[in-house]
Parts: sequence; C-alpha cells; structure tokens
Amino acid sequence: MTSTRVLDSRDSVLPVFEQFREELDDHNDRRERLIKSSRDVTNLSKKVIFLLHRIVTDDAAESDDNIGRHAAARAKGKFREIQSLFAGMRPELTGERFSRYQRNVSPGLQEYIEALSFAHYLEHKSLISYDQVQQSLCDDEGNAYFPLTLEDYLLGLSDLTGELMRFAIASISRRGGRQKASDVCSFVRNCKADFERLTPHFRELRKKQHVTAQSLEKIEDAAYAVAVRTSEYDLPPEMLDDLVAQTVSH
Amino acid sequence: MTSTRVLDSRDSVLPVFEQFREELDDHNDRRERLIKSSRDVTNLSKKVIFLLHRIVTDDAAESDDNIGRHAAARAKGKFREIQSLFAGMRPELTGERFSRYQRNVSPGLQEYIEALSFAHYLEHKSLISYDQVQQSLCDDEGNAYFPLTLEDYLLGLSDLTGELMRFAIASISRRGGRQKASDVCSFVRNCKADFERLTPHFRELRKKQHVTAQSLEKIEDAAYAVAVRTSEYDLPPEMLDDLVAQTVSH
Amino acid sequence: MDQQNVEKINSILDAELEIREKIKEQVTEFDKKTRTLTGILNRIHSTRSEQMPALLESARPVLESCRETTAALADIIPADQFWKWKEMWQNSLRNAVFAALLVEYLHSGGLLTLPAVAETLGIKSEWQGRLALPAEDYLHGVISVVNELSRLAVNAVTLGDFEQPIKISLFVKDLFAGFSMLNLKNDTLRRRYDSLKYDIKKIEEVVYDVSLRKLAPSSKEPEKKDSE
Amino acid sequence: MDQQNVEKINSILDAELEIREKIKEQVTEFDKKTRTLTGILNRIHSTRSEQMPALLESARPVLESCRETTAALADIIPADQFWKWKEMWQNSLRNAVFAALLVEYLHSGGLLTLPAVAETLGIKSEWQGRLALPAEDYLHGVISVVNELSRLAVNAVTLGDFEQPIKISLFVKDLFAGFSMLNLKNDTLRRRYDSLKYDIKKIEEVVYDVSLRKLAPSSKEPEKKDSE
Amino acid sequence: MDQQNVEKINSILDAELEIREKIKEQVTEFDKKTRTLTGILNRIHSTRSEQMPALLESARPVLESCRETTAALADIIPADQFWKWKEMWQNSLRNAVFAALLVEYLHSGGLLTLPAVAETLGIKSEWQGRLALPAEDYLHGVISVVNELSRLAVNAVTLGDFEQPIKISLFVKDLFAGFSMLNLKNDTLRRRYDSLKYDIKKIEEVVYDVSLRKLAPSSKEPEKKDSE
Amino acid sequence: MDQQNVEKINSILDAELEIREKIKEQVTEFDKKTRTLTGILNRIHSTRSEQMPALLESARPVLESCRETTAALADIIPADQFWKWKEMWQNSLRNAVFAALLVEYLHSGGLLTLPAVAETLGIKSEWQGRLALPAEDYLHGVISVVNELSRLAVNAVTLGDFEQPIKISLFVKDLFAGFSMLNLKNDTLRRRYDSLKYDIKKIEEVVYDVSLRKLAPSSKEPEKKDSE
Amino acid sequence: MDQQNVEKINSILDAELEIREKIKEQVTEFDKKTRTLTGILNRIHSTRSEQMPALLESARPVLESCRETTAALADIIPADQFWKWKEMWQNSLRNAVFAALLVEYLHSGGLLTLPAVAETLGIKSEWQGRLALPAEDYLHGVISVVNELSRLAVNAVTLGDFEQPIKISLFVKDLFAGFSMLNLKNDTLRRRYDSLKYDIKKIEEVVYDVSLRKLAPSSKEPEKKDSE
Amino acid sequence: MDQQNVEKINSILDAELEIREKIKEQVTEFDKKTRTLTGILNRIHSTRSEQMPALLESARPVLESCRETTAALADIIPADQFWKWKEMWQNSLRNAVFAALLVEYLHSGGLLTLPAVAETLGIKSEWQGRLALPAEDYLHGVISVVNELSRLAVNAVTLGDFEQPIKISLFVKDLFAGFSMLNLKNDTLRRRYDSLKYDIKKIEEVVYDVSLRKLAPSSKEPEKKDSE
Ligand SMILES: [Mn+2]
Ligand SMILES: [Mn+2]
Repeated sequence: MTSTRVLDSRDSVLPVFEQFREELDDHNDRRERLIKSSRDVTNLSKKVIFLLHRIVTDDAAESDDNIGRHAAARAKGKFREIQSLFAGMRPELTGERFSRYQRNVSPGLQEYIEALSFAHYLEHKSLISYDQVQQSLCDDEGNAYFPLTLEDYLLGLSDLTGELMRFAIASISRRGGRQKASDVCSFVRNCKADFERLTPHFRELRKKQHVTAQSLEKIEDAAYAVAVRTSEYDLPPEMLDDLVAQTVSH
Repeated sequence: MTSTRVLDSRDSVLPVFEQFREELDDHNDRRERLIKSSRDVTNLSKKVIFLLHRIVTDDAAESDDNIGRHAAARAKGKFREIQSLFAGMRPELTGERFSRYQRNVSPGLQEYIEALSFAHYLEHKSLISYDQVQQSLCDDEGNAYFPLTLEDYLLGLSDLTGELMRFAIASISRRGGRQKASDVCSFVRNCKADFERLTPHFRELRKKQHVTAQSLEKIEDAAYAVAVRTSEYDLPPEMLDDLVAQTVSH
Repeated sequence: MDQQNVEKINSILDAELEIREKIKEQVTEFDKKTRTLTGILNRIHSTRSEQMPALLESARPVLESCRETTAALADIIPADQFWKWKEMWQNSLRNAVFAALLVEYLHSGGLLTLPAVAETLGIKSEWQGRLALPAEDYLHGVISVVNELSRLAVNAVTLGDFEQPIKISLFVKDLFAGFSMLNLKNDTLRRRYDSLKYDIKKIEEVVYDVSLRKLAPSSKEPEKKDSE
Repeated sequence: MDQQNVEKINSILDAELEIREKIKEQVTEFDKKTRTLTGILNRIHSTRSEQMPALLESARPVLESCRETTAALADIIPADQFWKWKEMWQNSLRNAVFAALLVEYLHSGGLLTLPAVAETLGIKSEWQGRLALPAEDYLHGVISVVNELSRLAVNAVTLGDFEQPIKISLFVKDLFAGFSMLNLKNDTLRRRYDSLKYDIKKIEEVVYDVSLRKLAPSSKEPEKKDSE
Repeated sequence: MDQQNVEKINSILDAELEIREKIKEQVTEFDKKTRTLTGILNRIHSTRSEQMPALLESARPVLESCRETTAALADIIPADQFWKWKEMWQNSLRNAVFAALLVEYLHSGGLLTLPAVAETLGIKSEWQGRLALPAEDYLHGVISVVNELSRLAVNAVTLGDFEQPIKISLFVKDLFAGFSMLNLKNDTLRRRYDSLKYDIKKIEEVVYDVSLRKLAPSSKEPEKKDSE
Repeated sequence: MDQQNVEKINSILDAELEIREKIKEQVTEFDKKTRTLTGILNRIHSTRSEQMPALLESARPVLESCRETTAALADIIPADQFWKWKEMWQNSLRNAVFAALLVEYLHSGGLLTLPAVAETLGIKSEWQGRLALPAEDYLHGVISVVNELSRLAVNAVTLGDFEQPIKISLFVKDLFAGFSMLNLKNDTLRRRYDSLKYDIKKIEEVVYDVSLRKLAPSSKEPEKKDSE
Repeated sequence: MDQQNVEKINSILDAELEIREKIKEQVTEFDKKTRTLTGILNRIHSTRSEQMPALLESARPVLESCRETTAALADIIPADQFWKWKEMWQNSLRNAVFAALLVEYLHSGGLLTLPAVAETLGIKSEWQGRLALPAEDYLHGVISVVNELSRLAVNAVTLGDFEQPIKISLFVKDLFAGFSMLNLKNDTLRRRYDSLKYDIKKIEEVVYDVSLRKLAPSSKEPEKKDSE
Repeated sequence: MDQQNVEKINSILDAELEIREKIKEQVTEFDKKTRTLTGILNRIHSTRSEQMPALLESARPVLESCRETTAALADIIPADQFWKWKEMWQNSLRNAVFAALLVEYLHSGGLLTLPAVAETLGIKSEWQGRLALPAEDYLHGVISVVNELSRLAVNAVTLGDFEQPIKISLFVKDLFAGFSMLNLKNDTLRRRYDSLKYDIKKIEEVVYDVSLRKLAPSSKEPEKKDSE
C-alpha cells in the first residue's frame, strides 16, 4: 500500500480503492468456495441421515444391536467422504481465517455433526462427545483441520433430536419398536435437559429448544398410543407384534 | 383470604378465584380510569400546542419577545386545567401504585411535558428543567401529585423538537423568521446532542432520536433555502421581508 | 441543558443504574435456582408413582433456597418502587411459583394458595411496596402447571399409571372453571388462558382412551362427581 | 452427557465468558470516547470556517485516547480469534474511524488512508489475528463521513460559506467513483453505498443553488476538472 | 374555508367519536354476557345427558338477556351505518350465535336457522341498516359449534354415553355437506370451513373406537342411514 | 342444514358476489374518467392563463360524465350498504373531488363546498345510505389540490405569469387556517395535512422570488440582461 | 414516446389482461368441477365396498369433463407462456390429480403414473409450453391421496370392512418408500412428505387394532358380548 | 411407486437444479457488465456536453458485450421455460435496458423503442420462449432513465448548460404523457410510475430557476410547443 497518509485527488483515491477491490474480491471468492463446500457437506450429510433411516427400517428383522452396528458400518464410507471435504477446506481456514469464515462453514458442519451423532447413537446408544467430534475432524497425525466451536457442536446435536423423533415414530409399530421409542424418549428428554442449562449462552440453541420440545412431545405421544393399545391385551408386546405381522403378510 | 394452604376441591378453588376476579377487576377499572384521564390530558395538551402555534403565526406582527410572553400567558389557563386533572389522579397513584400505573399515565404526561416545554421555550428560549416540570406537578403546599420519572421528562422533551420544527418552518418566510429558525436550529442541535448521551439508558429515546434528527435536518434545509434566496440580494433580510409582504398584500 | 439540570439527571440516573445492577445479580442467582428446579421436575415424566416422593424431596431444598434471593431483592428495591422493577425478575418468579405449585400437586393433589406460595418462597407481607407476589404472576404459574400436567397425563399412561390422568383431569377442570370466572384483558395471561383449552382437550383424550378401554378401576369417576 | 464431556464444555464456556466480560468493559469505555467525539464533531454544523481549526484541535486528544482501548482489546483477544469477537466493538470502531476521517478532511481536505487511520487509533500491524482494522469497517467509516458532509454542505451555506459545498462535492465524487469500483455483496455495506446517491444528490443540489446564483467565486470549478 | 364549512365538518367528526364510545360500552356488556354463556356451556363436557336439560335451562336467561344489548346497539347506530361499525361487535355476536345454536342442538338435535337465531338474540328485521345478523356471522357460529361438538364426542364416551358421538357424527356430516354447497370466498370463513375436516376426522375416530368395541347398540348406523 | 337454509344463505352470498362484480365494473369506468381528467388537468402546468378557460372547458364534460357513474353506483348499492362497499370506489371518488375543486379554483379562484362538490358529481342527498360524499373524502381532495397548486406556482412563473403564485398563496393559507381548526384523528388525513406546510413553504419561496425580482436590486447577477 | 410505441406496449399489456381474465373464468369452472369431485369422493367414507364401484362410476364423468377445461386453458395460453400463468390453476389441477389417483386406487388398487394422470385429465404432450402436468403437482396429488386413505382406513373399519386398512397399509408403505428416494428440495412438497409419517402411523394403528381383535385375547373387555 | 417412475421424476428434479446453477453464473457476468455501465454513465453528471460523445462511445462496447450474455442465457433455457426463470436475471436486464436508453437519449435526444433495445442487447425474436424482452422490463428501464435525468437537469446547470434542463423537461413530459395512456396494473411498475411526478417536479423547478433568471435563450419554450 502507498505510504501517503492522506489522499487528496481522484488519481490517488482510485488506486487505493482498486486495492480494496482486490481484497474484497479475494475474500468473497474464498467465502463462496467455502459456502459451496459447506453445501456439499450438507448434501452428503443429509444423504447419510437418509441412508441410516432406510437401513434401520429395512432391516427391522435383525436384532436391535446388530442393526445399529450394521448401519454405522455402512455409513462409515460416506463419513470418510465428508471428512475428506473438510480436509480440502483446511488451507482456506488457517490461522485467523477460521474465525472469519466459521459462520459460512457452520451449516455443513452442523449437518455433519447431526449425521455423525445419529450414527453414533444407533451404534452406542449414547451421545457423541465434543472430543469425539473434534477427533473425527483430524488428519492421520491427529491434527485438527480446524477448531470445533461449542456452538456448532451443540446445534448439530440439537438437530439430532428431530431425526431421533422420525426414527422412533417410524419404528414404533414394528417389532421391538416400543423399546426403541422408549429408549429414544428418555435419551431425548435428557438431551433437552442438558441443553437447557446452556441456552443462556447460545441464542440459536434457545430457538432450537422449542423444536426439541416438540419432537419430544411427538415421541411421547407415539409411545403413549402404543402403550394404550397394547394394554387392552394380556399377551406380551412382542407376541402382539408377531400377530400383527402375520395379518399384514397374509 | 381463607387460611387453608392447599385447595383440593372445586368448592374451595372457586371462592379463591372469585377473590382474584375482584382484585383483577379493581385493577383493570383503576387502569381504565387512569388511561381515560391520561387521554384527556393528551387531548388538552395537543390543543395547547395547537393554540401556541396559532398565536405565534397570527401575531407575527408583534415583536418577537412579546409574542413568546403573550403565548405563554394565554396558555397558562389551559395548563392549570391540565394540572387539575393530574391533581384528580393523585388518589389513584399513591404509594406503590404510581410505579404500577406509570406506563398508563405516561402518554398524557409526556404530551403535557411537550406542551409545557414548548410554552417555556417560547417564553424563555431555554429548555425547561426536570425540577421545573416536577414543580408544575405539585399542589399549593409544594407536594408532588406523584413523582416525575426521568423517562417521561426526556421523552416529552424529545417530542418538543418536532413541534419546534413545525414552528420554525411555519415562521421562516415571515418577518424575523430567519432568526427564529436559526435559534431553533441551534437549540434543537443542542437537544439532540444532550439526549444522545442518555440514549443507552432509554430505549424509547433511542427511537425518538431518529425523529429528532429528521426534524433537525428539516429545519436546516429550511434555513438553508432562505439563506440561499436572500444571498442573491444586497439588502438586509428584514427589508427583503418587508418588500415581499408588500407584494402579497397589494 | 444547564449544568444544574444535567447534574440532577445524572444523580437520578446513577442511582437507578446501581439498583439495576444489583437486581441483575440477584436475578442471575434466581435463574440458576429455577433452572435447577426445572431440571429436577423434568424427571417427573419418567418417574413411576412410587418413586415420585423421593424426587419431590430432592426439589424441596432448592425451592427453599429461593428465600435468600427474595430477601436480597427486597433489600435492594426502594420503598414503593416494586412495580418499576418487577419485570426484571418476573420470569424467574413465575418459574419458582410453577415449581412450588407442581411439587405440592404431586405431593397432595391440591392447589397451593397464593399466600402459601409466597410463604414457600419467603416473600413477607411486610415487604409490600418493595417485593410481593402479584396475582398475575401466581396465575401464570398455575397455567404453567396445567401445561406440564397435560404432558404428564400422557407419560403416566405410558408408564402404566392409569389413575393419574383422571386425577389430573379433575384438578385441571377445577382450575379452568376458576379461570373462566376472571375478566382477563387482551394480554399474555389471556392468550395463555385461551391456550389452556388445548391442554384440556389433550387430557380429555387421554381420559377417553383410558375409559374406553376400562383401564382404570376408577374410570367411572364421573358418576362419583355427579353426586357432589 | 457424560461427566467428562460436561466438564470439557464447561471449561470452554467459562473461558469464553471471561473474555466476553473483559471485552464488554473495554467496549463501554470505547463507546464513551466515541460518543464524546460525536458530540464535539456535531458542532461543525454551527462552526464558521475560521473557528474550525480550534474545534478540530479539541477532538484530537479524545481521538488519541482511543489507543489505550485498542491496546487493552488486543491484550484480551486470544491469537487468531479476531473475527470471533469483532462484532462486539465493531460499531465503536466504525465511529472512531468516522471521527478520524472527518477531522482529517476538515483539516486538510483529504482522505486518511486505512493504515493512517489504524495508526491514529493505535492499531499495530503485529496484532494481526487479535486486533486489526478491516477494510469493511474503514469503508463504513468513509460512508458515514459522506453522510455527514451532505449535511455540512447545507449548513455551510447557511453560515455564508459558499466554498465548502464545492470542495465537498469534489471530495465525495472521488470517493463515490472509488466505491463504484468495488464488487459489494448484498450486505449492509452495499445498502449504505446505495444510499450514498441521496447524499450526492443533495450535495449536487447545493452546488447547483450556489452556481446558479454565482455565489462562489470558484463555482466555475467543473471546468478545472475537465482538464484532468 | 369559511367558518361555517369548518364547523359543519367538525361536528361530523365529533359525532363519530361519540358513537364509537357508546358502542364500546355496549360491546363490553355484550362480552360479559357471552363470557358467562361460554362458562356455562363449557360444563356440557362433564354433564350426563339426563342433567343436560337443566344445564341448558340455566343458559337460556343469559341468552335472552342479549336482547337488551342488541336493542341498545340498534338505538345507537344511525340509520344506514350498520356496515360502518359492525366490526366492533362482530366477535361478541358470533359468540352469541354459537351459544344459541349449541343450546338448540343439545335440546332438540336440530340446527337453528339464521332468522331463528336473529330472533333468539332479539334482532328485529325492521332494524335493517342499523343492526342485522349477516350470513357470515351466522356461519362463523355454526363452525364454532362443530369445533365444540368434536370435543363433546370424546367426552360423551368418557361419561359412558356411546350414542352422542354417533348423533354428532350424523349432524356434523350433514352440516359439512351443506357448507360444501356454499360459494365461499377465500377469506377467514373459507379457512375455518377447510379446518372442519380435522373435527370430522376426530369424530370419525371416536365412532371407530366405539364401533370396533361394539359399545353402542346402533354402531351399525351407516346401514340404517342407507335405508332412510 | 336443510336444503332451504342452504339455498337461502347461498342466495345471500351470491348476491354479494354479484354486487361486488357490478361495482368493480363501475369503478373501472370511474377510473378511466378520473384518469382522463388527471391527464387534462396535468396540462395546466404548461398552459398560459389566457388559454386556461379553454382547457377547463374541455375538462367539464368529463367531470359531468362522472354523474352517470355515481348514478350507476347508487343503483347497484342496496339501501343501507354504503359503508360496506365504499372502500371500493374511495380512491376514484377522491380523484374526482380533486378535479372538481381544481377546475373551480382555476375558474373562479374559490373553494367549492362539500355539498357543491357532491352536486357537481351528481351525488344526490336522497341516496343517503347508498351513496354519499363523506367529509373525509372531500378533505382528501382538498389536500390534493394544495399539492397540485404548489407545483402550479412554480410553473406559472416559468410561463411568465407572476400573479398566479400570489393568488395561490392567499388561497392556500386560507385553506390551511381552516384545516388547523378541524379535530382530526391521527390518521392518513392528519399526516397529509401535516405535510401541507412544505407546499406552503414552496409557494412562499416562489412569492418571495417573484416579489424581490420585481422590487429589489440583485447584486449577484451581473449578467442580468432584462430590463423589466 | 411516440404514438406507435405507446400503442404497441398497450396492446401487449391489454392482451395480458385479457388472458388473465379468460384463465380466471376457466379456473372458476375448473374449481366447480373439482369441488363436485371432492363432494362425491367425500362419500367414500360412508360407502360400503359393494357400493364403491357405483360411487366411482358417478365420479368418472366429472373427471372426464375436466378435459374440456384443460383444452380451454391450452387454447388460451400463448405458446411458451405455461410458466407465466401456471400458479393460477395450480390448486385446481392438484385437486383434479388427487381425484384421478383416488378413483384409480379404489378401482384397481394401483397408482396411476404421471403420464396416465395427464391422459385422464386430457393434457396432451403436444401442448408442451402451453399446458402440462409438472412432476411437482403430480406429487402433491399423491400426498393428498395418502392423507385421504388414512381417514378411509378408520371409516372402513366402522363400516365393517377389515380388509381395506390392510390393503391401504401396503399401498401407502410402497408410496412412502418411493418418495424417500426422491431428491426433494426444502419446500412445501418436502414438508408435506415429512408429515406423511403420521398418516402411516394412523394406518398402522388401525391395522394393529383389526389384527389383534381377530387373533388376540383381550383381558380388559369383560363385557365383550360379541362372538366373532 | 415403481423404480422407473422414481427415476423419471428424479431426473426432472435434478435437471432443474443444474439449469439454475448455470443461469446464476451468467447473471453474475451480466451484473458485472451492468455495474461497469452504471459506473461509466454516472460520469454524465460531471461531463460537459462537448465531451459527452466521447463518454458515450466508451459505454458502447460494454453495452454490446451484453449480447454474449443474452446469447449464453438463451442457450441454457429450455424451450418454453422463459417465464419459469426470468426473475433470476430480471434486475440485470432492467439495468441494461436503462443503459441502452440513456446512451441513446444523450446521443440523439430520442427514445429507443422496445424492439430497438432488444436488438441493442442482442435478444433475437427467434428465441421467443427462451429469452425475450418483456414490456414490463422495458418500462422499468424507461422509468430509471427519467430518475436519472432529473439529476442530470440539476448538474447540467451547475456545468453552465442551461439548455439541457429544458430539453429534458420536454422529453420527460412526453414520456409521462405516454405512460399515462397505459393501463398499468397495481404493481411495482405502477408505483414507480406514480413516483415519476417527483422527478417532473424537480425538473420543473430547475426550469423555473433558469427561466426566472432568463439564463437560457429558449426559456420561453412552452410557447414554441404550442405551435408544434
Ligand atoms: Mn435434520
Ligand atoms: Mn407533537
């Protein structure tokens, strides 16, 4: 940049603005590239979530534990694909740049965390930890592609409750679905309580808590409907499920 | 109220709610009465403002100082009328009640302060002080009908700038209007600066500052238009005014 | 503005600012307590009736600790300025009222009166003008309890408790009858009261499901009511 | 959530909260300074050209006192986290930039460059990653100057100074030409840039009034420009 | 503008203000009455069929007292100005229509026609131009009745009355068929009519539950309908 | 709902639809006429005073043709339903009022009263309840005339007519004084009235220019080559 | 603007207006037909399976009469302007698609493909650019069918048909699997698709009730007096 | 839904996404060009008439380069889908139309017709259905020219050109008269047309200023017009 302190003619103003243009264009181009990558991550993550839903509904015959492990295994390849996208974004996010472009990367990152935590739940029946998410975003030497913010971690998890609601409702009238729904119900109830403590610090989370509350009520209502219906009969629930399956297949 | 701690039947619940009903009705009725009084104050105050505008435009022939004193004198009776309305509200606003109903009284109170400060400006060319306003709201023994909040004081003054703008624009092309406009211009400019420091503490004031800024610009534009037009001529402005008056009256 | 006026304004402003800061501190504390209470009471939806007493017991000390906060607040507020500042702690207070009412309902099945709630939260009648429990805040707490109970009716059935919905139904209908006697203005309270009908509908549907299937021994309760 | 995870989250959260509190304190200070500056510069509209230098002189020390604030901020912000926190002081910074630019224009008639503004406000290049003056904030300051100058053009004429509008017109048109070279996104900067045309129109109308009436000796200025 | 012209216009403007105040007063009264009616009719959901007549009897005098209000309104409104003011009491009127229709349905199982409702509320045809019952308000009342009956179907079953849902189902389907022949504009009425399908669905589900369990002797009702 | 009830209601709804369609048609016609009037009256700004009578003459038949439209409207609107439909033609009516008032001012220099405007537009007092000219619409027309006259003051001077601005100035001040005695609510009318001061200011500026150019020596126009 | 230019543009604008009017007319017609279809198809919920064919037969001619409307529309729309006007009839078209699909399902148990629906409604592929059946509208129709079938599952049982729910269950699951393979954007279609799970849940509940009532011993219905 | 059906629909949905991406790219290009044009044309306000031709010459190549963009767009859009996508480039197109019209006015003083603008921008009539210049977009461009000319009238006077405002006044009045003959709907175009009166007022005031000071030889222009 020129060393003059004060510009006093159009001839001196224009070159300075030309430099601004270069800076802004550079910034906007990088931003666009990152937004595009983030969008790709979002799309892939959505597909993983879809795939997970499909596996667990299709393989309803298998034992519960197996399905979870099976689903997580089949998703692993897709996750590796997404992680390589993050690796590709790394050079654009070095140093102070990450803090600058974080909000542009967030949408994809959060959708990824949603998918990853969904797979994790199906396999382990537990909530993926902050460290585990950060680890999934590291190269082979264990160096992070970029730091994980608390906000992205929490907002990704908050969306997880919506997917768990879909999962619970879709499986509830299948064999063993009652137990799944009941597990999901208490899991989501705990998530909601855990997040509640953090809402004062994250505005977005506060908004998403309403959605989580709605999802929880939907799961509760579904669990209730099944409980009410089975309580009319003396047989154990599993056997009732088998009787129904028999009618539908005949 | 009954001394039972816990109500466990409809027969015990209803009487308690009956008491709530009485309380709420009492509160709402008082609120309505105060809102009505406040509305009366607003209407009377608006009329005073109108009257002041009319006096200063009609009496444009008189000397500047005289008009101000004259206008303030003619408004005095109206102000006494308004003050007696405040005196009538006093019993409804004793003790903690003032803080409860303050927002219902505010609209009228602020309009009153707007009118009072307008008359004060016309007479003294200065800003009425907090103590002066509070004094105007006291009985003959000097006891306040109710405490004056800072917010009401400031918001009333903020509206004053709008009236001053009307006053300046209406008088600008009359004899001596240029000087009036110029006085008002620097007065409003100072008000705006004084209020600016207080905006962090009063949300409403923050909003009204925009209106004040607009009023200020309107006065500036009007003063500018006159300045530009007279600068084409060599005669002193007063004489130019007389020449114009001559054309119009002929 | 002349110097004297500026000084007057500044002195008022500074005093108010100081009060505000002090209240804010207390509200932060208050919020922590009610958040803890909400966390504990959130567990009622997965707690079987036999374990309910233990759960309620764990809420009691937190509820009582609110008394320190109300005392601190009463200390800060100048005489007669209650209504000027109350919006600052209003939400926390309503949450505390909610907790007190819900604990009592689950304990005894009854509704804690306003003075009883005030006492639970340590609000003293001699603080009048500085700190009190207005009817409005009490009623907000009552409505929150109804919101929560409509969810509890559902979850109790899931846990195999077919009595709870019927008890809830009677309790809530009494409250609703009480509310419908009030002449509410078009404010938040009115909107929340209007929304109560969704909760009542939901509870009615649960009672319907239970009655239809004759799941509860007492599902014939309405007859009992007729003989009142 | 397991205990370890909760602890991890809490430790991150606490650290961030502390930083936020510290920044807030500095921003409050910063705001006071820029508010004082705005108060002083507000007087340009009623100050005749011969008294302008004295007015500007009174703004200088306040402007320089901003250096303490920027140094304090640079101290608080962790390495590489500049962009995470910058929204907190962004407005104060833009106001300070505005003041620095306006003082310089009224002094020399020229535009202070970005590095020169940074220097005025004591922002050091070695703070990169913790505190810097981004182009965006500099440009916001420039636009605010144009907004102010369109008012000054009007008020200068009222005070009998017919030269100022013409100087302002040339200065602002140069800036506008610069701005129109930028590819702005659809953001605040873009919207404010779009609104510049109203300021320019207003200034043009003032210059028109002055030229039409041949009030300024130099109102033939456009011809000079032609020979560029 | 001459003095006379000004006074003429001013008297017109002032008269309007006065009318508005008077109507407001009556609407407050009207609201109290319809609120009492709603309170009474809310009890249908916990009232067994044998006690229904007594309940309805208690609603009648309140319903009839609405005639005083309509007469007072008709007195206030200047000839020809019905449409200028009607929005002020529209909501109260719709609530009164709802009450009149619901009382009649529970009494006789039939639907009161528009003129019959007008008569119940004391609205006289000679008031035409000052006060009338527009078709739109009548239809709003009808829709509100359907909303209420879907809730009643549920609660009737809880109270052991398995006939009521089936009667309601027939009544509501008939109304719905009637509505679907009207040429409604795309307004609130249309939207509320569209939402009726949720009520019908709910009622059908209750009938389903009852039929599935063969709780009602007449649960084969559709066959009976075929032979009507 | 029995067939008869449905048919009754449907016939009411259909009748309304038909009325709406018919009014729309008339409003389209009305709009065409007022657009033509606006087109003709727009020419006043480039018409010298000696040709003004001819221009006004060409507007008269169009103005009078509005009577057919008002008669057609009065025919369509059922007794008492004026207020139900008036918003549909409100804008067209205000434009017609504006035209009638402007034509009269340019012809005689006076202000047509409300009844006189109604007569010009063929609105008969016996239509009361079906079609009338409300004070509000009359006043809107008056304000539009003032807006137009501030433009005319400027253009008259361009055309060399230095008397018109002075006549306008007197007329408009009179109107403004009249308006200031009305008790206007805080609505559109009030806002439009408040903006009149800018029109008055503009007119006063023209008067100022014209007066001084006749009487005062100008210093800054050395090139002045005219010899008035 | 020369006369020719104005006329040219006016003729374009007028042509558009005329097209809009003509389309509106056809849409009104189209709406009448789809309303009739909805009216007929609403009766499936109270029609026993043996009378279903007769009911469907009565819908066919109305469905076929839609071809006149589509032909009329295709006639009105200028080549290439399909996308300009399609929102005007979009809703009517989706209703017609719904009717075509529902009639076919109730007749053959199968899903009509997009081209088959287009054919049923008389939409010809050579009209491309003027009138077509976009995928989006087809899918909206499909979702509406699922909504309707969840209601039918309930009502079929009430009418004693225990097979229909099972058939519906298989059909709907198949559709849902198909939908889940589409790449839908985040729009209305996506939202409606997401809500399908509630319809599926409802249908599954009916299947559950029906299956168990046939096969499982019920403990809680001691009064059960039927002997299936 | 069978696999084939699903794939068919999916391919339709995917194709749309791809088209959208391609159009976006072209619009970005288009925007750059129109921004450059705006930048160049902004200089008319400080350019003396003798240098105007050179300035216009520099705009021509950029204007012509728009043809590549329109050709690229026409290539992307499938036959018949013009109206589906046109909103994407609408703004850019209107800016280009504005530039073409302004260049022509400053060159020849005339108004380019719609087909002439289309030709300038390389839009071929055989693209009908894929890319065209709708009347609406042309008219938006015309209005933007008027907005710009009201500013030019002011600046021309500043530059000592007293003829330009008078030429502009005649041109704009002509356009306005043309517009007032169009049957515009109540849309953006109508609103922008209504706002033209402010531009005309401004231009009239400039002409007034010039006439009053008799600065332009032809300031008696209206007389000349009368004899046209
Ligand atoms: Mn999701
Ligand atoms: Mn005011």
